[in-house]
Amino acid sequence: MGLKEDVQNTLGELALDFLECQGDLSVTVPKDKIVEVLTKLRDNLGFNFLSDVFGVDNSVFYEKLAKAKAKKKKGEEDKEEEPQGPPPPRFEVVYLLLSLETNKRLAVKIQVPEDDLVVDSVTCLWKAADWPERETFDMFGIRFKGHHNLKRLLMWDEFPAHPLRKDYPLEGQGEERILEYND
Amino acid sequence: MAFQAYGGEGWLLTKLEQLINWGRKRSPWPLPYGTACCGIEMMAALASGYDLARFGAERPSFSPRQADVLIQAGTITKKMVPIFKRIYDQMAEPKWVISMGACACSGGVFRTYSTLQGIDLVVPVDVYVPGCPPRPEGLIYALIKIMEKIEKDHPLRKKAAEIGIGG
Amino acid sequence: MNWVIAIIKVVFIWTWCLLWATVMTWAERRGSAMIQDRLGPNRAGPFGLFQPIADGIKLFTKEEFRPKTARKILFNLGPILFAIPAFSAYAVIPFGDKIVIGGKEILLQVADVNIGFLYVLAIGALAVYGIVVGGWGSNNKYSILGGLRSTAQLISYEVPWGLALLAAVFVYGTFDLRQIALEQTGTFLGFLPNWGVFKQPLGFLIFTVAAYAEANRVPFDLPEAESEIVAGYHTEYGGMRLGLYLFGEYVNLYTLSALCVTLYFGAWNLPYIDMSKFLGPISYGIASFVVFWLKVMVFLLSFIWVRWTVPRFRYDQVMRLGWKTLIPLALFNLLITALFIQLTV
Amino acid sequence: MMSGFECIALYLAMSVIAVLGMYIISVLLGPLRPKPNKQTPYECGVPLLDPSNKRYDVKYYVVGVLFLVFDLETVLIYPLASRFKEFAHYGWGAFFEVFIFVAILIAGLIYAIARGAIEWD
Amino acid sequence: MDIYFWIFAVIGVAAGIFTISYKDALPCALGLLTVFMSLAALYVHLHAPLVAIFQVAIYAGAILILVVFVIMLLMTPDEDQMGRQKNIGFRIMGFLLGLLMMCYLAIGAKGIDQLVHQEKLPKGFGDPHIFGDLLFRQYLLHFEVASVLLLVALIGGVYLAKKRL
Amino acid sequence: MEVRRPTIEDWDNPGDLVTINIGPSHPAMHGTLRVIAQTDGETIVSAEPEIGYLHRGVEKLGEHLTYHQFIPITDRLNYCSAIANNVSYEMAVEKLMGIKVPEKAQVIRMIMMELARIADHIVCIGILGVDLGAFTPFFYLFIQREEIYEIFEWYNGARLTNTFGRIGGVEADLPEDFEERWRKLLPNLKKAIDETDKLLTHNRIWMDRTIGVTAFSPEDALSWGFTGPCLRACGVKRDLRKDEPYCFYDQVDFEIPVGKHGDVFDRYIVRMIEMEESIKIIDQAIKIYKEFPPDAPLMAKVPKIIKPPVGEVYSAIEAPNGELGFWIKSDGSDKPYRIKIRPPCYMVYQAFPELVQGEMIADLIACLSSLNIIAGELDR
Repeated sequence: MGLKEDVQNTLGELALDFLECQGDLSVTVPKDKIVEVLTKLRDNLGFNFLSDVFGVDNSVFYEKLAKAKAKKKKGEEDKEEEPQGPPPPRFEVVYLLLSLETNKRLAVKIQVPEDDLVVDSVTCLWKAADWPERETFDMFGIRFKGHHNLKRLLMWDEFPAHPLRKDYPLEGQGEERILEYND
Repeated sequence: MAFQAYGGEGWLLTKLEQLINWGRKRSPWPLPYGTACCGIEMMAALASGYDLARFGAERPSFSPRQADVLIQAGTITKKMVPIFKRIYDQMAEPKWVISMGACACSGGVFRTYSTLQGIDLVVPVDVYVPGCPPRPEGLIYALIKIMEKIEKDHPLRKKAAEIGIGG
Repeated sequence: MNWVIAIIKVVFIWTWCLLWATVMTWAERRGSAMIQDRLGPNRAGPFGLFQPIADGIKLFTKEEFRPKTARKILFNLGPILFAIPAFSAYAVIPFGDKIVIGGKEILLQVADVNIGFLYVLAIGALAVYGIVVGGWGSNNKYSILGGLRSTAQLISYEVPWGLALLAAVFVYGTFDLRQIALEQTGTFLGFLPNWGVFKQPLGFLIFTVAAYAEANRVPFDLPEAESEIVAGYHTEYGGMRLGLYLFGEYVNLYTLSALCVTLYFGAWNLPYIDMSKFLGPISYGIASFVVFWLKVMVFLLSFIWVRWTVPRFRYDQVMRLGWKTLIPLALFNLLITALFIQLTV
Repeated sequence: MMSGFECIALYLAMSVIAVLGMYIISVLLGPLRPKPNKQTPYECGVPLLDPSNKRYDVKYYVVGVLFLVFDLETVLIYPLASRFKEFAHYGWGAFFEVFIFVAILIAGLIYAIARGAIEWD
Repeated sequence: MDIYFWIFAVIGVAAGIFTISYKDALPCALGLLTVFMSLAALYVHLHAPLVAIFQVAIYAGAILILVVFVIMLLMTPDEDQMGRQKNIGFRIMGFLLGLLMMCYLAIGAKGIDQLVHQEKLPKGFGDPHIFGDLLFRQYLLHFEVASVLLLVALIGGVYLAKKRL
Repeated sequence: MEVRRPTIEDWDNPGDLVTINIGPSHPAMHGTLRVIAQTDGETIVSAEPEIGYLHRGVEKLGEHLTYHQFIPITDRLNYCSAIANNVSYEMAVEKLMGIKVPEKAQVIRMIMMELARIADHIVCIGILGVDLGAFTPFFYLFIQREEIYEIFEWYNGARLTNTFGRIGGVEADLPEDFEERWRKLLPNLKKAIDETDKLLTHNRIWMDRTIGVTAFSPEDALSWGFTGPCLRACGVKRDLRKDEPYCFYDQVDFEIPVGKHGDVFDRYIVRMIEMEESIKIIDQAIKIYKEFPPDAPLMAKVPKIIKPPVGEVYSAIEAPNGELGFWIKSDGSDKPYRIKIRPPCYMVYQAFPELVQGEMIADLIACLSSLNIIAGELDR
């Protein structure tokens, strides 16, 4: 009885996709059902501890992957993962869950398309989501509906960009914090 | 005419200036502005093993009015710049700045969107201490350098020039 | 002739107080270093003895500016109002018995007045103004908060302080500090030195605690609690204005220690030994002076020792200690003293 | 003969002169380079959030009232205290006088404590 | 030694005028402090050191501190700059009341000059011991009543403040 | 212990509240933290922490550096215990690549991490003392901390930012006289801890200042995502060294101290006991270490250029401050696609408004110091 089956059973069709890597399980769920999913996981599977919430910008990832694949398997036909239809959503929000009883960890992911950057806040389930959500907003521009105090956390309020997006250069675009006075 | 002596190269004046410089040299109260890793090394320098207090740099004063040497230990981010600048501005004259650590000197390894690439972009720096982080000995050496610099100062002559007498 | 002697005494004891206040800053730094396994300042002069001088020169030549938002009159007056009472409180406290030079008896005390005791009390009460005015005049939140805290603390501890001293007056029956000192010769109950501390143990305890609070020393240093309100009421002060505050505090310490020695530790009297019996008039004068000074030193060192040993109180704890513990204790001490005197006479 | 009070006056005058002297010397010696930024109030480096001359807690005021009462009491007993030893010879009158006086104030103190005048939270 | 009188009288009066004329409230309180101190000096000059000390300890050391507290606590930023009451009626009334007070003082002080100009003061004049004697013998009731008064003051103060607490 | 939590509605006239800005350049704010507190007299009505003053873009930087190059950057996260950061990151990469680290290297890591834990707790307790006005323990403890740093320095040349270990193991064996050095340090370290204990723990003022101050319930703590000593002080017995053992923690015998009320005193005590437990762990680890032959391998077989397969892993260890986790997403290239660091004190610090509400200004300082907020890992 693996964790995967438990999660599958609990979530039913809410679990869209599973990814297993070196024993770490992550499950992708629909974006607008995230609060429901997390509530179910917390109440039924005992994932009572929210480790972290953060975003990932996948815009470059799929390109790189496709390139690598194209290089590797020249001519060979892919079964499913051939890019077809609309491109996958740009952003991902990952919720790291932990069960204090069984010490099992689970990553829950939602896909956030660039044209709809609003996600339901999970601060109602865990207060711990407070700052991580703010940071995700700060770094990726993903808005969390229902968050009580959604403003920039790490950068200053007037900062124009979202620095962890892949299209933002490492050395910045020359933003300077406006000095509030002149010497 | 009486001011001539005040502004001139009098023996008394030089001795007085030496006295003032000695006082300033022996009592450089630091304003520890430790933001990151270097702050921990600065604490180590203030603690027993290295004991910055030997040089009179005891009584770290966080009020900029009371401090003489601003020890900037650690990264200054762009978010911090106005605050740091204001703290420096609020320090009473005479004041000196030690830039401790690679981050403070040049931004260090953090060549990123949010890090200021060296505090000398916003405030004048007297002594740079390289290292990531520098050892406490580095800070002590910087303090000694500051002392040497103080010794070369001409406080009374400057004051005289300021109020418009003498040279 | 009298004028000359008076002026010499005034100048001497004034500079003496200031000198020891200065030396105290050195002793505090070196003492703290000793306690903390460090060396402490040792570059300025031998053993860093000139460190206070260097600090003084530095402070004198530091920029004296006033923040724009500060209230001009109050900001400038603050340090002066703090320093003057601190510097002038010593006027009535003796610093030795008497010295006979050329058949002329000179009391080792600036002013021997019959209300000397109350003078110290009254002048001590005035130190509050310097802090309030400085803190309020700086117009800075830390300063105002520090000033308010400090004022509340100082006036709260003035009550137990005054009450403890009152009990001592019950015992000695005079306000004349010299008279009080003279009463502490001989022995008490046959074997103890006839010192105030044995007659007023509780009073001494209350006095000491309140003295720490009056001097703004750890554990009562929260008016300038460095980690909370930066530097308290003197946050905005630099240069000699700050120097006056710092100096004033150390002079206060000297005065408080001297008062404590005079009241509770037999002033210049040594236990069981009457120095005047076997010493010449001049050497007796000097000996009494030295004994008194040494006793004061012990107290000053205890101030340093305590400072580097205990953490500081929180504000409400200070108030609670003052009003709920010290004042009831002091009142109790007063009644017990009165009862004891009533029963013994 | 110089009376004690004249000595005190001399001492006071010395303090006043010395303090003022220190002050003036310091103002004369130090450099003075005021700048707009330097003269802003210190607020940990950030601009003022709200003005500092606001109303502060009324509890400090209560301490002031209590202090006034107790200070007055102390001062009132002082003249009596110096004569207490002599009065004690004549019987218990002086003791009871002090006792009643102090007892009334203890009652006041108990009232103040009970009402939470010096509670800080 | 009338020079003392004149020095402190002038200081006192000047500080008094400063007190009633300056705009900001806290410097006014300091002016009042100066008045108290010069009054104390005058008491010393009148061979009443105990009264002088009481003047400093009670008026300057306790009452004025309360006044300063009240100024600090109750003065909002606007009032700080507002200045004095502009109403002319109050001014006239204040002036009249002041005049009345002066008259009363003048009547009360009628016999004082004889006392001061006595060649020989009574023995032990101004001595704390005499004061204690008087307090114990003649004014015993007043002394005890004072304690009750203080109690009332304390309860009143706590009560008034407690309303806000 | 009743916990008062008055809110802003309890104040009849919010206009009388005084806003006090504490930090960033403030003695108790470690240089980079800032709290805007609304106070009524001495009582805090609300406190709002503002962070980001040391945000150096570490996560963004990680996407532009190779896996090896990122190790020195992890030093600068929690600079009080850099080794724990290094190891945590290395373990995450090793997990991603499926590398098994030689056992001897694991023991060395363990010894070094526990030394780093002691050093970290020393800083925390020393600063807590300084912020509460007790200066002397700081100096006593820092002398011993210097000694620990000497061991680090003598192992790999750096005092603070060690860049300890490599992906797949450690680069060097412990020097021969390591045990000797440790035995020499041990009595002094124990004495310093003991003296701190004597100076503080049963000091009446210290107890008054810390007991019951900013008490926190375990439910709240878990909801806020507390880990490490702050969580254990609340009474939750959770320690990754026991719960998800890594290295040789399942083979050594040590206790996990837990508090009761989650107040400042409990956090202090938990850290004090943890230092002693760390000493115990090091003693046992040295025993395990000695069982290995001197020429036992220290590095697993790791390619020169690390190119982990596509995937994402999360790996966490018990850093001195709590659960320090690295979530790494790889796209198959030599640079990580995304590195997310889960710093322990980030989660702890976000509960700060709730912790200090209704307490006094002095308690705010005590609470902040006891949480051991390290700006480097807080802001990244």
